[in-house]
Amino acid sequence: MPQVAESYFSLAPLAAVFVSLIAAVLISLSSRKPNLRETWTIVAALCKFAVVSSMLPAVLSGLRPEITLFDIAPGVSLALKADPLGLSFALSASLLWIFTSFYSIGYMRALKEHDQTRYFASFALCLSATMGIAFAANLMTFFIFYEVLTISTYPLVIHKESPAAISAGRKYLAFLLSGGVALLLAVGLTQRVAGTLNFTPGGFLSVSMGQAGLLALFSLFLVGVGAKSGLMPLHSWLPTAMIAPTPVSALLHAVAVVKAGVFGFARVMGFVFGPELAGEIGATTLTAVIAGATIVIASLLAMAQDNLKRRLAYSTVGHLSYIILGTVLLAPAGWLGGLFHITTHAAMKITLFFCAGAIYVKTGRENVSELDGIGRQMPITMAAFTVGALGLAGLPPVGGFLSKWFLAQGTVETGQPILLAVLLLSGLLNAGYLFPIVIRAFFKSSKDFTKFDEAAPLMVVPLLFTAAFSVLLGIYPDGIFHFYSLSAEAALGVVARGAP
Amino acid sequence: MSALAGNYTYYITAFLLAIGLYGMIGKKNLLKKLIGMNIFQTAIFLFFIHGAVKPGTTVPVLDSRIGMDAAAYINPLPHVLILTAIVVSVATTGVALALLITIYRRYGSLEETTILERMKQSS
Amino acid sequence: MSHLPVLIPITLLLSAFLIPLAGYVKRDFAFAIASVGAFLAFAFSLRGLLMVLSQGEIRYHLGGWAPPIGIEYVLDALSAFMAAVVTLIGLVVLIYSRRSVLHEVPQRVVPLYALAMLLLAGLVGIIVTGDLFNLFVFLEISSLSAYALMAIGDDRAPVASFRYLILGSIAGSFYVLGVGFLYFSTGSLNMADVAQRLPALYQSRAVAAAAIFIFIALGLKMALFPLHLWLPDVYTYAPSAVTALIAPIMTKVSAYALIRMLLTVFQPHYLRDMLPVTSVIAWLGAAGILYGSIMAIAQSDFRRMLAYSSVSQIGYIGLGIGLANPLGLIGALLHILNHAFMKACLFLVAGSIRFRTGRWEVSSFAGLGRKMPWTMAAFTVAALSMVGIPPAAGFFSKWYLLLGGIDRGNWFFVATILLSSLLAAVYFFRVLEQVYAGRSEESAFKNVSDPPASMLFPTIILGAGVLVLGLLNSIIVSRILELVVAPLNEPRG
Amino acid sequence: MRERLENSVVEGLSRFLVPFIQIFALYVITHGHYGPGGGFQGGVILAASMMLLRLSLGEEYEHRRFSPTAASFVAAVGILIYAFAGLVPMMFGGRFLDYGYLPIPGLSPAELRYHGILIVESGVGLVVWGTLVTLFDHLLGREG
Repeated sequence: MPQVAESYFSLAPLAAVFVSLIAAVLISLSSRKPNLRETWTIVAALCKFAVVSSMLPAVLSGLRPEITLFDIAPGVSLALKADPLGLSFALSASLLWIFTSFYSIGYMRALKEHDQTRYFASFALCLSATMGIAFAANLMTFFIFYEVLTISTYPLVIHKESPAAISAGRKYLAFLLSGGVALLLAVGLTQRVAGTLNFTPGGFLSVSMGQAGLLALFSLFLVGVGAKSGLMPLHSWLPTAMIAPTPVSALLHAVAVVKAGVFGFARVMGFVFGPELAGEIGATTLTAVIAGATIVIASLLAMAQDNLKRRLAYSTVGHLSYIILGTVLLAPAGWLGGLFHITTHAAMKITLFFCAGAIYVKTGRENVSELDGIGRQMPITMAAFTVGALGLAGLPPVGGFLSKWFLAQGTVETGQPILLAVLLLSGLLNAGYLFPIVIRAFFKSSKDFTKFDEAAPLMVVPLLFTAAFSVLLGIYPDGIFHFYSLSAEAALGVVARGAP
Repeated sequence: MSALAGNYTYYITAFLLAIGLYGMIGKKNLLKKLIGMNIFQTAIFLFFIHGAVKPGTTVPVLDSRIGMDAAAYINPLPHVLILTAIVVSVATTGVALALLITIYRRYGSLEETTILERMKQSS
Repeated sequence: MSHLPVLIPITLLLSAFLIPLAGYVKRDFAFAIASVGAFLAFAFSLRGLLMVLSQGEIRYHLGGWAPPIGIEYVLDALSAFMAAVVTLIGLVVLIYSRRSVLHEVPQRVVPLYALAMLLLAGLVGIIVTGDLFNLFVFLEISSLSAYALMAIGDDRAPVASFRYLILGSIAGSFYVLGVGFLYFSTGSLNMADVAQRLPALYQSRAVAAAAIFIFIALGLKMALFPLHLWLPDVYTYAPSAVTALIAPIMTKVSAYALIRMLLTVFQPHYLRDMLPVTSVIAWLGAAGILYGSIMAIAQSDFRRMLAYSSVSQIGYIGLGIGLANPLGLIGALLHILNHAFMKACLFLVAGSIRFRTGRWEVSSFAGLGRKMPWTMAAFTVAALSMVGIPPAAGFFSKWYLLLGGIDRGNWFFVATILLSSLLAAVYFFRVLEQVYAGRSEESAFKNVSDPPASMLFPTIILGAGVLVLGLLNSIIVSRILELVVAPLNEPRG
Repeated sequence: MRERLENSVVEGLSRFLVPFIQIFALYVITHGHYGPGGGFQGGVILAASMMLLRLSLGEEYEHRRFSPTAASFVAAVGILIYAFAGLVPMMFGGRFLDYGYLPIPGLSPAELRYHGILIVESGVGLVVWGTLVTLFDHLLGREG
């Protein structure tokens, strides 16, 4: 049992949030000098990653850097605290932001996109909101950054300013604001029912507050957070938001925004209700059914999509429910698998989106049917794509295998054969919609892809880094950034009601 | 009839209020609305004056014959209040008349229906 | 014996009287005196607020006549807070109005500023007075100057102003009638004195009639839902500087008077338990929220849309008052402050757009995001706050109202509050889409840019104020508003 | 209405009546504080006499004697008299509008209140007089 963690005052979490906030201001001010503007993004990404990783040793040794700013409402304060769960999410988001910044510079310049200042500024704003979500110490702070993230992603979704983009923006807002409203009601009810909003591992609600009421409260949370984490009925905004530029889909719709939803779900399940209480009031079965259905249906839908990005979007919807599935299993292994999948899925999915972007920039092609023989022209990109595809299907060398392995172990320990079947079936389905692309790229020939012609290095290098990172997660999971031990400690903290 | 004897003015006030309210809302001509407003306000003055009356008393101006006995004079406060209310009513009517003149100069009529038509045409 | 309570209205009245004289000498003196007067009034009310927070309420009776005979002015937590809000918004809008008034109604500058100061004096008088009839006098002063101010606008303004005059004088007369009933049953006009004498008379029908008349009158002046008919036309056709001055504060002062009646005159126990007045207000408020938002969605004219959104935001305040529990009322009071800032900022943006492009239709806002960046940035912050996105101020008043609604256990109110933020999102994001992602075909806006500094700076201050208010709202709530809602915590006995 | 009314009877009568009306108006103003009347009523009578002249002797002639700008100037001065009658006691230790503290030497507080009302009544008289004449000029005047 790790000793009870005590928190100590540290400015680091606040710094993590403020770094990209200041960068957003600097970016919008230096709109006339593109090179200076780009350096702000990269500098901010590096500083943020440095700040976040500076907290790593402390958190691993059981300490919790914390800062309480001021009372945002009587009895509720704006407080940030870095615990293993928050840190692993922040670490993966900030690490991938570095790659995404390089990638998006290459992407935006290759396509000579308009309004790049607004693009980079809102990107930085989104990242500061993501950090806020990761380090939120209570439901109110979480909700504030949650809504800021919704709003700061909106300009990116409507970046093209075409009628299609605007209607995608409307759909995006309709879903996420309604989710936000449901979450607001849930937070309000929790404040009145429990009197406090602070996250405590193992949950602070108790069954004495009425079984039916708690289930209703849980379903409100489910709707509120589910909208962002793409649970089946509330997922349809994600494919339409693919109209945004690819780096946006890569980082936000695969890593930051949707992961914020799932991260929120983990917070609610583990730190508001607590797994045991959730089990008692029947919340776990409710979620398991929805998540299981989402995985299977999303994977089936993914197969039917010809557009590459829409296919990846549906695959994201499916994989998010893996993480939700993890939080539903009462075994530490289940939680470990779910939490670890946050990082592995982020790495793999961002690689696939980067490949999709590179293909689009280089050949202007978006649909899977037009990708015959692309492997000859862009072998490196397609190699990285293959790595990502292997990982998503859950095959050994890549990280995806490990998280699926722990999830499967979790289902076995808690004795839920149906979920095990769902996991295995979805592995096959993933292979079903990803491998044809790989086969089409390498084994089919076509006349227009003959000579070697890769995208710009600014795009291909980040591509390789993320692929390598996914493989690193697979082979040596507790590698440089100890993602494995972070997830393990978070899982133990929640399930065994031990250290926060 | 005894109920009516003591407070017939309240019935008249209520009646005048009804007329005034009808005038303001029912009538289409703006000037008639203004007249309705004045009737409405006069009804309220009547209500206050009636409240101040004590049977068998005189005007609240100090009179050596009656002396300082307050019961001999009627209650002066409602009268003072109504003096201010009258000033307010006159001022409101003054502003309303000024508005009506500008409306008449611009639209050539005080009938609400024709004004609304001319407004639609001009917009 | 501090003169503060009376100094606030006097400085405004005095500058209102000096302006016509100075206006003859030189037209620009009018603006100078107006802003000095508004600034002094704000300084006094701020000082009053600080003194009230440290030493408790300040009572001041006029002309040496001690209450309950004399007219008494009271500065307590509620009135000092309101006075500070009204004078601050008045000051900021006045600074903004200089260029906008010169642009729109150049030949009416001197009377406009004299009337504006009279309006502010009337509103601050309502806030500060502790005498029921004196409140009527100030109510009429502010209404009369508002009728005249609104009539200065374009051709349709006099018609709208006349309709408001008729409805306003109905409200004024109902209020006097209500005060008459109260006076004839309790024998006193001083609010504190009436409050002591009322409990014995709770059974009498006259007191019930008084309560109903007064609440109808204040409901009408506050433009609470069914009685809001005058508001849209007036806000649309008055000059933009006048609307920016009237929209944020005038209806709020009537809401303040409603709260004063609820808390001080008729004890909450009477209005909540014996007469269903508060629940009627709550239901009207909730209906107003939905009606206002839906009507706002249907508008194409930007000012009309803001006018209907005002109706729905006043519905929030009505709902907060109607809930009559501590959290609900805190929500209402905080929303008075937040909405004053948000609505002032929105109307200043509307005025700046008119100043630059002279157009009102939302469809003509295409491409303004690039041409008027700072104005549109302030607009975005205010719009997001109206939709209720944290950390802007609008979210927190919704938060308290939500908690109040949950405390009351009325799920329709809770649903209305939440649904309305979605409705508000519809009509505000439609404008944001047009501004930032709209295609501007006609070249009419070639030389459009941000308005001059004297107009831009107040807009930015209000926009930033909305954010700062959001972050600091718990200081305002715990230091000021909690004192105000203390009487609500008494047991229902 | 605006030109001179070429009718000797009306002109003669109004020339004869106006002085008496104005003296009566002053009487009403000064005796307002303990008898019926007062600043408001006196001011109205004063303004009525001005209107009678404007109606009977025509606008141009009257405007030279009492022009509209003079009317609003009088109104402004009147209201300032009233305001300062309220403010001055504040400077001498009293409350707003507390005439007992007016710095007029040789008068007891009771007498001061007595005369204080007179100052206020004369201020109000001027205001009403100026305002009503301005109102009359604008309502019937040429400019919109």
